[in-house]
Parts: sequence; structure tokens; C-alpha cells
Amino acid sequence: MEERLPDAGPKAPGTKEKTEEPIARFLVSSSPHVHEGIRIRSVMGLVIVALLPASVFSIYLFGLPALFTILVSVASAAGFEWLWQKVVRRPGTAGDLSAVLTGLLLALNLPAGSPWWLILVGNLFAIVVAKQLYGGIGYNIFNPALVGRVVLLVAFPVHMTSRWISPSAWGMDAVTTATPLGRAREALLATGSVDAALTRNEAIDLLIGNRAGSLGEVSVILLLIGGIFLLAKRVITWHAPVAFIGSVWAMAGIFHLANPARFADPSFHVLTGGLFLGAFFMATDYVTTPLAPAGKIVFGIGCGVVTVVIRLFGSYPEGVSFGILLMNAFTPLIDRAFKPAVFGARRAKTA
Amino acid sequence: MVAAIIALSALALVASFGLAMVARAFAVPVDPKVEEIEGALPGANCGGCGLPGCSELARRIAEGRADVDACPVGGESVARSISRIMGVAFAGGGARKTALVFCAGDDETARRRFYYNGVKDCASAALLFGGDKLCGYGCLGLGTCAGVCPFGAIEMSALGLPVIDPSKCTACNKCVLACPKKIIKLVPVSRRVHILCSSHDKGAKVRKACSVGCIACTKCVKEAPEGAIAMQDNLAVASGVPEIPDSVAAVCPMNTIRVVDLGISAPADAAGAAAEGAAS
Amino acid sequence: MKSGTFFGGVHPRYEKDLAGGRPIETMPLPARLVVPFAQNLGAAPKPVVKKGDEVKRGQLIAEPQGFVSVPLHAPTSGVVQAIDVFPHPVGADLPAVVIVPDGKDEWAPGLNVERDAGDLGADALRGVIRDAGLVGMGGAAFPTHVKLSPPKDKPIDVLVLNGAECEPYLTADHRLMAERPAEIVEGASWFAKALGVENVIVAVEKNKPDAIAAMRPAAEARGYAVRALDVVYPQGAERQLIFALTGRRVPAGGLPMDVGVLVQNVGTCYAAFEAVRRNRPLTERVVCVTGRGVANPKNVLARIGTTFGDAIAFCGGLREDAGKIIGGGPMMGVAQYSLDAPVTKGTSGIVVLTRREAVQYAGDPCIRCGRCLRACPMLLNPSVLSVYAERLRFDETAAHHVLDCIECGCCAYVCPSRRPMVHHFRRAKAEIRKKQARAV
Amino acid sequence: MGAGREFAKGLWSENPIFRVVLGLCPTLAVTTSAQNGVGMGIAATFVLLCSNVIISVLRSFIPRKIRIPAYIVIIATFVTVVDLVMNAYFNPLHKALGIFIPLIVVNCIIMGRAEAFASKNGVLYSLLDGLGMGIGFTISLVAIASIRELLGNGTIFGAAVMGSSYVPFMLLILPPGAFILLGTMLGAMNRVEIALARRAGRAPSIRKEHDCASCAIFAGWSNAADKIKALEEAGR
Repeated sequence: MEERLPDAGPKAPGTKEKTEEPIARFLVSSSPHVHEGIRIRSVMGLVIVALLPASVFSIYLFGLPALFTILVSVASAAGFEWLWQKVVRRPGTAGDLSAVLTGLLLALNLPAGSPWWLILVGNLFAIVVAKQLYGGIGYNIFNPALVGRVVLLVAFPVHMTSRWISPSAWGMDAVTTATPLGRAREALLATGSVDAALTRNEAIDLLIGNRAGSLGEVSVILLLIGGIFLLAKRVITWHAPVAFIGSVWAMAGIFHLANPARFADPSFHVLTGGLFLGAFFMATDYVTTPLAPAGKIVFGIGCGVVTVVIRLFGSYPEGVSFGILLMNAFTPLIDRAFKPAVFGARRAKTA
Repeated sequence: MVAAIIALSALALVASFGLAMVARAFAVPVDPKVEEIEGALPGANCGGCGLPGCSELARRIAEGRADVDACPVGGESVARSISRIMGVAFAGGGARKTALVFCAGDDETARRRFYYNGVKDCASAALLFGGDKLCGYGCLGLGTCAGVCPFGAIEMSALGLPVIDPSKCTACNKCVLACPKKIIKLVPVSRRVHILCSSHDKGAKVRKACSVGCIACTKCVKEAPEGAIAMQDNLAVASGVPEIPDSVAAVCPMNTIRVVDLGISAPADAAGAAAEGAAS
Repeated sequence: MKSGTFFGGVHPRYEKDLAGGRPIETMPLPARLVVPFAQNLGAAPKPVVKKGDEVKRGQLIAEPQGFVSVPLHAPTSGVVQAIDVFPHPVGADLPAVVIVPDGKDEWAPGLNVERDAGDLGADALRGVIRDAGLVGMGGAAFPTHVKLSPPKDKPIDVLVLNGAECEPYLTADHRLMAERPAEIVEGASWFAKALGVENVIVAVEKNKPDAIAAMRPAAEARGYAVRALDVVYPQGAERQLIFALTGRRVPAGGLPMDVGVLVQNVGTCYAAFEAVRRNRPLTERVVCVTGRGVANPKNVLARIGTTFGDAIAFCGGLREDAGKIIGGGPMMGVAQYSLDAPVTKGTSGIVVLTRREAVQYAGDPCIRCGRCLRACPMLLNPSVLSVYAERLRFDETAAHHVLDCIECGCCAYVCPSRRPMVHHFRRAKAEIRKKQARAV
Repeated sequence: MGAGREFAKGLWSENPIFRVVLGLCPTLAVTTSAQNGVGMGIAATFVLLCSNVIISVLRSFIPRKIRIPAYIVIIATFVTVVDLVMNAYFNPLHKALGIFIPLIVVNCIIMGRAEAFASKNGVLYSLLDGLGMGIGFTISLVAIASIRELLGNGTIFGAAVMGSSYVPFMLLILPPGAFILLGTMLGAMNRVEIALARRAGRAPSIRKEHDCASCAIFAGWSNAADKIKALEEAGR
């Protein structure tokens, strides 16, 4: 919603009759009367900017299919938002960029070269089912982009888990291959050990993103840069990402120490999958995560634990989305548990 | 097949014996009237009677601690059936009421003194200088009454005044309590002529603020039968008895006094509405 | 030394340079003065004059009702023209007495005489201060003599002179400190004497170096400390100030005296000096008339009862795009709908914002970004509170400590959804108080 | 109310699934194919019809205090009959529906109609009520099941209709899909009801508890849109 200034629009109701002097002259509202100037749009814009390096890199890595995925996803997300608001005749919030961000995030969660209908279905669920049916921005319980991704994962497992294009810039030879996590799982199932898979993945490749995967999970470094940018801009706080990544590392580490042959190195778990994308851009989503810092830490740890459990013992190779979505459901409960203590309440009544 | 019959019969015997024992051991005497009365009440649990819900009212009526016509929503028909259950005579007559907004100052007729920018709620708006209407008594038009109405009987008009649908209004009093300007009152649906203003300001001030406000010209007092309208602190107020004839509306120079057709006076309709409410 | 700051807070654009460099100018008497009776927290005084009466400056025109109430004095000599309802800067229309000055500005007999107050005891000082009609001049207008009479079981050991003036735009206290440091400090010394307090701290935000420089010699001459505070809004709020200076936390629902501290605004100290040494009741105050909607922002010494319109006219009048008149600062002040609102004892400033500058609330849904949580100096959760208030669940707001909200406005200042947070909280507080009153 | 209305109310105004929201356990569980929906619907309709009639006949004979065990016995008897018949003549369907046939005993639609209607009304009306409710239940089940089968499997009643290039939307066959679809359909039905009511000039018969306004989490939300609208208008 744009600012509605008294001089911009027509007169306030009740002043349109021809009167000698205008009666309603001044604006009256409760204090404060000044504002920092930030809007929802500017917050969302910063997050989008933070995602740009990783997005551009994915286009470099996977070529035109990646660009196609991002464009279709962003356009359909914004389109569904606009369409829904037309249908239910609610004032538009499509201008606040939140739908664009959802579309971008969903695109970054998809394999390059996803068919157009897959992207459309994902955004339909993300925007209409997960966001608007719950009441629109501010009211959704689950992260819309992740709902879109999980719906696709459950509904079209073939398209979502086995058609990865290996990085070969600009569509030279789009070989289908598996993600590092997928290969680790295959190796484990085949040989009972993950080592074979690991030798093929140098840590440096994982870090810069020379590997197969969804658009946004490939370059850990660029995602980290984006995350640090958001931290510096004070758009997000460190609590959830650090707790999330830390708990994945710690938990994977414990299992690795217990049985190195069966469980991969903790740094492998930290660097693979969509962990950085999830930790910095989705476990920090305002609407669906706890408010208080302590709550954010609990939320992050919960995400990490679920992620590792799914990766190591579940039937899916990757668990970041499920981890965040599951913890989204606990957000109201966590919020309830970590109410901030009122200044000075310490010495007041105990009730 | 024989086995099935024997098994079922035996089971039935044992079960019924057990039930009989339990029924005797834990018998709680319940006044059957309570259930009957509750059945007769509309069941909307609106709280209009001032009690937590219909079952509580039913209990009180059965115990004689509330009148048979204590339900303001059910109206005469419900009162009649409850009086039948209670075995008392019901005189009838309690006129059906509806809420009515005693202000006609909408966005075209009433002027505002500032641009209000804040919480869209009348009680909140009233915190800032009592609201943005130039008239200190007028409707703020932010729809708090419409929000609290449990029956969806109030809608805000395009010009920012609440419009109460008498066929849906159950006179539950919620809007009356919610209005920070205290301009909603309950009136019998049979009454046709109403003075739609609540301003106690002097005439000159009213004229400046609103084109349909009562300016206390007393023309209506002279036109109406003796005692029907009294001037109270610069405001014409209907006393209710005797009724104001329709002709009085014509003499009001400000068009404050209007013939308002509240539509439903037949009690049959009210009973139908109540029954439908219970069924839905 | 304590932290020098507190939790939360925001850094608004201060805009202090609009009027900060302008020395205090004495405003000529306007054509009429509108003096509202309710100028102090607690019971409003009862009028003792009627229409047509002649009054002298300093003459009693309304007598206090009860302990938490102060007398009201005529701001100049003249005739009582009317007693009627006028807009009042606190945000309501309230009765006021209209005085037409006769231009002579004569003091009532016995007033405006120098007195050697050295031999006044604590009780006599309290009496003088009460009779002069002193209230807290930072904005809350709490009767000063009440603050000076703590119960026996709550001894005061620290007196704080509040010169933080953290509200953006306002520079009235700033100018007063820069121009009248000795008088302020002497006024404070009467407070210290009435309370028997040795430890006096003058607290000034770092963005007023000239005020600090002026206050330092005056304060140190009496052994008072001057503390330069970090520039964070709301540094000047009592609880936050006390914590920043002493590390003591005023309990929720409690008063500064619960932790042995008394906070007095520097303007009040100056008024105390006038009352004690010159026997002048409170009839004028420094008002900062500022903002981009005013032609020439100034700090003016204006009579109580000067209408905003007259004060603004003295400062060159309104600019065309003036959109919002605020009595007080832009963070906590009250927007006025009329230029007829008068300067009262608690009016520290008149800020005129242009239409573009004034925040336009939208009430979009809360996106739970948590910025308000980080900004709230009372460590409340404004996000949750506003959602509850919006849905009229006032019991829940009480459970989430809405009554501890100091209405500083930090939450609304940073809210990207432009939610009218403080308005929600004021509504919730009103409902809760109403319910409490019913329960009693 | 006439006999026609008693029959018709189950189809729309008191449709057991979409209006009264009862019997969700079989609704969510067995609607993976349209055929299952039909089978479940007919089975439930038969039980509903028979139990309604018998209970109506015996209503003055059954003591009020032990009516629940009495109803259970009657309903359980018919469910057993259905179970045996289906097993004998429609064995594949019986296998597909599995435990949900015996579970008709505790289907709240059947208990609900017995308690709320058959125990208070005559045989004819009870029969019509049971028939109407049963058919309404069946239609609703088939509607849900058809959509799930069509989108989730590309078939209806087992016949492929979506073409070979169609990629099945498997989510709808899975349990979460059932919830999502049911919720969406409930919302859509409420919309339709509101529109119908508005056209007819009556109050929409939506239960208070199905309205966002009464939800504990989002209490007052339904007002939010109006508030925003009012704000917009005030600004203009």
C-alpha cells in the first residue's frame, strides 16, 4: 500500500461540500509522528539482492535452463499473487515484492531445467495454498517457497530427485547425474559405506559450487556472502542460521565419530544440500520463524536435528526443507516459551 | 448362527444389567425442564441475556431465577414456548426491539475537523480528541459496531454510517455497549418516527458541523402530541408515549426526524428467523 | 561508571539544528491567552475566577483539588473573557479560561520579589514549590511537590537532572541549559535540599556539547556531576535514564523512588529557581517552535496559554505544506487538529511537520520481522501486543505487559508494515483500565 | 417441513461432509479412487437407511438412558451385514476399503442422524432423511475421489482420461493431498453458499466455527480485509 497523503488524494470525507474554509486541515494520528522510512518492500528487496549472486552463478553454471526456471518461477509467483487478489478483491500486496521473493526462492530450490508446468504447480501451491489461503502476508504458518518445493517433491519425485544436470556451462552436454547427497546415499545402499562417494567430491568443489544440485544450493560461498550482506544490513539476525548450521555440523559429527564408514564427514553435510540456502534465507523468514533471539536458536537447532535425521535415516537424501517446515509448525509454541522479560519486571511482582 | 444369537443375547443381558447398576448408583437428578427450555431457546449462545450461554439461561429459568422472556433474541414466540414448559401464564406483549443508530451524520452531511490516520476502530479513534467528526457526538463511521455484531446485522454504508438490518438484529445490546459515542440505542420495532441525532450542542454549532443535526428549534415539540417529544439539553428526545405521528418528520427543518420503516412487526417472522437461526 | 545507555532504542533523525542554534527569544503578549485548567497529572484545579473578573499576573485562578494537584496562576494581567471548552494539547477538548491581556503585565502584590531562600526548610521549600504550581516540564506534567515528598520507607539518594532531551527536533532544554546553567543548578539545589540528597547528576546527551560545556562549571561549583550520555532515543525516559546512569532498574509498575532516584527536568529546575528565589509562580516556559512546516524555527519564552497559532505566527507562520501540528516532540507528542490549542506547563515544543514528513500509518499485517522487539526499551514484544490489540483481545495484552509500555514510539518508528503500534497500545491500556475500574 | 425437504437437505444445506463436516475418517482415507468412493458411499447409505428406519420404529420402545448402546447394536448389525455381503459379492472393493467398512459402526454421520433425527421423527421422514444424507455423502465422496483419482492418477473409475503425456500429481493420492483438497473444497463451497445466500437475500448458513472470525489463532482475521478496505476508502 502506498502512502496516502491528504494532499495526494481527494479531500477527507466530509469536506467536499463547498465551505468557506477547509475544516479538516491537519493530519491527526497517535504518536510517533515520524518514521524510519522502511517498508516491507525494502526488506524483501534486500533479501532478493542478497540472493542475486547465487542466482547469477547458477545461470552461469547450468546455462539457459536455469535462467528459464528463475524467470518462470518469479513471474508465476507474482502472477498468482496478483490473480488471487483480483479474485478475492483484496487490496493488492503484490507490490511488496514478497511474492517475487517466494518465486525466486522456489526457483533456487528446483533442479535446473525443470519443466514449466512443474514450476507453475509449485508456485500455485506456494502462493495460493500456503500463503493466500492462510490470509496472505503475515499470516502464513509455513514458508511458502518450501511448501511449494515439498509439494513438488512429494507429487513428482522423479522430476525433483533424479534429473539433475551436471554443471556444464551453457548447455554443452546436459548429463543427468546425482547430487552429492544423492550419490552418498546410493553408495551407502550399494556398498554399505559412504567413502566411495566422498572421494569424488572435493570440499573446494562443494564450496564454490562445481556440482550438481538445485539452482540455489550449489555455491556455498555466494550464499554465505548473501547471508553476511543481510546480517550487515540487519535484515536477519545470526541466531537461526548459526544454530541451524552448527547443529547440523555437530550432529553429523557425532554420528561420523561413532561410525565413519556409515556416516559422512560433518563438513560434507554442512556443505552439501540446501543447507546454506535454508539456513540464511528460509530459516530466517520473518513470518514463519520465532521472534525472540532465544526462540530463533531453538528453531535453528530443531531444523538442524530434523535435517540430519532425515538425511541419515530417512528415505529422502535431503532434509533441509522438511526440517524448516516442521519447525515452522512449532513456531507459535516456541514464541510462547520465549517471551521477552519486561524491563524491570525482575524486582516487581512474581506473578 | 446359533452361537451368534447366544453370544449377543448373553452380552446384552450382562451389559444391560451393568447399565442398570450404574444408572442406579450414579443417578443425578436433572430437572427435565432444563433440557426442554434449552431446546426452546435459539441456541446462538450470543450472551445477549447477560449470561454465558443458552444452557445457563435455561438452568436459571428452570430454577425460577430468570423470567420466561429473559432471552432478548427469541422474542415472543420463544417466551411463549418457555412459559408453556414452565407452566406459567405469559402475558405476552414484550415488544420486539432492534438497535438503531441515533446519528444521521454521514460523509456527505457531517463535516470532519482533521484527517484521522490510525487504527480503524471507533474506540481507538475516540482517544484522539474524541474522533475526527466536527460534531463531538457523531458517529465516527469506522464500523466497530459492525465488527462486534454476532448476527451480521450491521453493515457500514458507503457513506460511513452503520446500517442495521432489523430482520437480523436480535437486540443483544453488543453494539450499544461497543459504541464509544453511545449513539446506538434499542428501540421497539413498532416505532416508526425517530429523531436521528445525539448532539447536545447548541444550534449554531450543530449547523456548522452537520447538515442533519438537531438544532433544537422545537418545531417538532409543537407539532407532536403533548409529551411525545421533549427538549433535553438542546436535543429533541422522543419519550415513546405517545407515539410520534409521521407528520412530525415533515416539519423538521434539518431532516433529523425521519420515518424509519423497521419493517417487521409481525411476530411470526421473528419466530421463523429464530428457528432458522437454531437450525443452521 | 555504568553503561551510559540502555536496551533497545532507535536513532531517529534528530533535526536539532533547525532551532538548536537559536537563542531563547521572549515572545510578546498575544491578543488572548487560553489557559486550560487541567495542566497537571492528577486532579485538575478548580476555577476561582469567573467571566469578567480582572486578574493580575501570578494571581491564583484555580485552586488545587487534593494532594496530587497544583494551583494555576494567571499568566498576565487582564480580564477573564470566558470560560469555555478548548482543544487541549493532551488530545481532548477541555475547559479553559480565556484571558485578554491589558498589556500592563502587572504582577499580583507580593510576587516577583527577590528572596533569600537560604533559611527555608524542607517543608517550606515543598510549600513554595507547590504554591508556585510546579509540574514536570518535560511533558508528563507530574506535580513536582509530590515527587519531592517520597514515603519514609523509600529514601531518595540520587537526584538526576534530566537534560537528555532525546526527542528529535526539540531544543528548549538545550537552550535553557546553554543560557541559564547557574539558575538551573540552583533550582536543582533546592530540590536536593528538600530531599536531603547529596548525589546530584546532570545528564545531557552528547549531541549538545555547548550545553554540557555550560552546565559543567555551574554544576561542579556545587559538587554535582555532569554525565554525557549516548545519543539514543529514548535516553531521556525516566527508567532508561536511571538505568543508564546508575544501573538501577525501576520495577515494572513502580516509580523511580522505588530505587531511590528522583528525576527532574532541567526546565522544572529553572522554574523552581524562579519560584524560590524570585517568588514567581509558573506562568511562562521555554517552548521550542520548530519543524520544516514553520518559517523560522525558534526557541521562545512564551506565556502559559499562548495558543499554538500565536506562537507559530511569532515564528514566521506556517509554511504551505504544513501537514501536522504536534504538541511535544515527534516521537511522543500529540498531534493537534487546531491552532487554538494552547501552550501548557507540559508543552516543551510545537513541531510542525510537512505532509511528506509525517508518518502515514497503514496497518498492514505484521510480518513478524522483530524490529520492534529490538527497538523496545522496555523489552516488550510490541509485535504480539499489537496483534492482540488489533483483535480486541485486551486480556492477552495485559498478560503481555502492555501496561508497562511507556509509549515511546520506537516500535512504530521502525515498523515496516507501518502499524499504528502506540495507538493500539493506548486503546488496550484504556480498555484494561476501564475493566479494572469496573472490577473495583 | 415437507418430505421433499427432508430428503433434499442432505444433498446441500446439511450435506454431511461439506456442510456439517462429519465422517471425515472414511472421507479422507478411502477417496483415492472414484470406485472406492462409490462403494463406501453405498455401504454407508445402506447402513444409514436401515438404522434410521429401525431406530425410528423402535424410538418409543428404546429407553432414553440406554439409547446409545441400543443404536450401536442396531448399527453394528447392519454394518456386519454389509461387510459380509461385500466380502461375498464385491471382494476386490471389500479389500480396497479394508477396515473402513467395519468402521462404519462408529461413523458419526450414522450415529448423528440416529440421535438427532431418527429418534425424534417418524419412519417415513427418517427413511427420507437417511436416504438423503446417504446420497449426499456418496456424492461428496465421489466428487472428492474423482478429483483425487483424476489428478493424482490420471484416471476416473480406472479409465485413463488424461492422455499419456500427463504426469500424475501424486500428492493428491497421498493423505496430505486429501486434507488439502477437502479444505479447499470446503472453502469453495462456503464461497458458493455465500454467493447463493446473497442472491436469495438471506444470511449464509455457514457454521460459526467454520468462519475464520472464530478461529482461536486468527481471531478477527476476517475483519482484517474489511478494515483494510475501509482504510483504502478513507484514504481516497
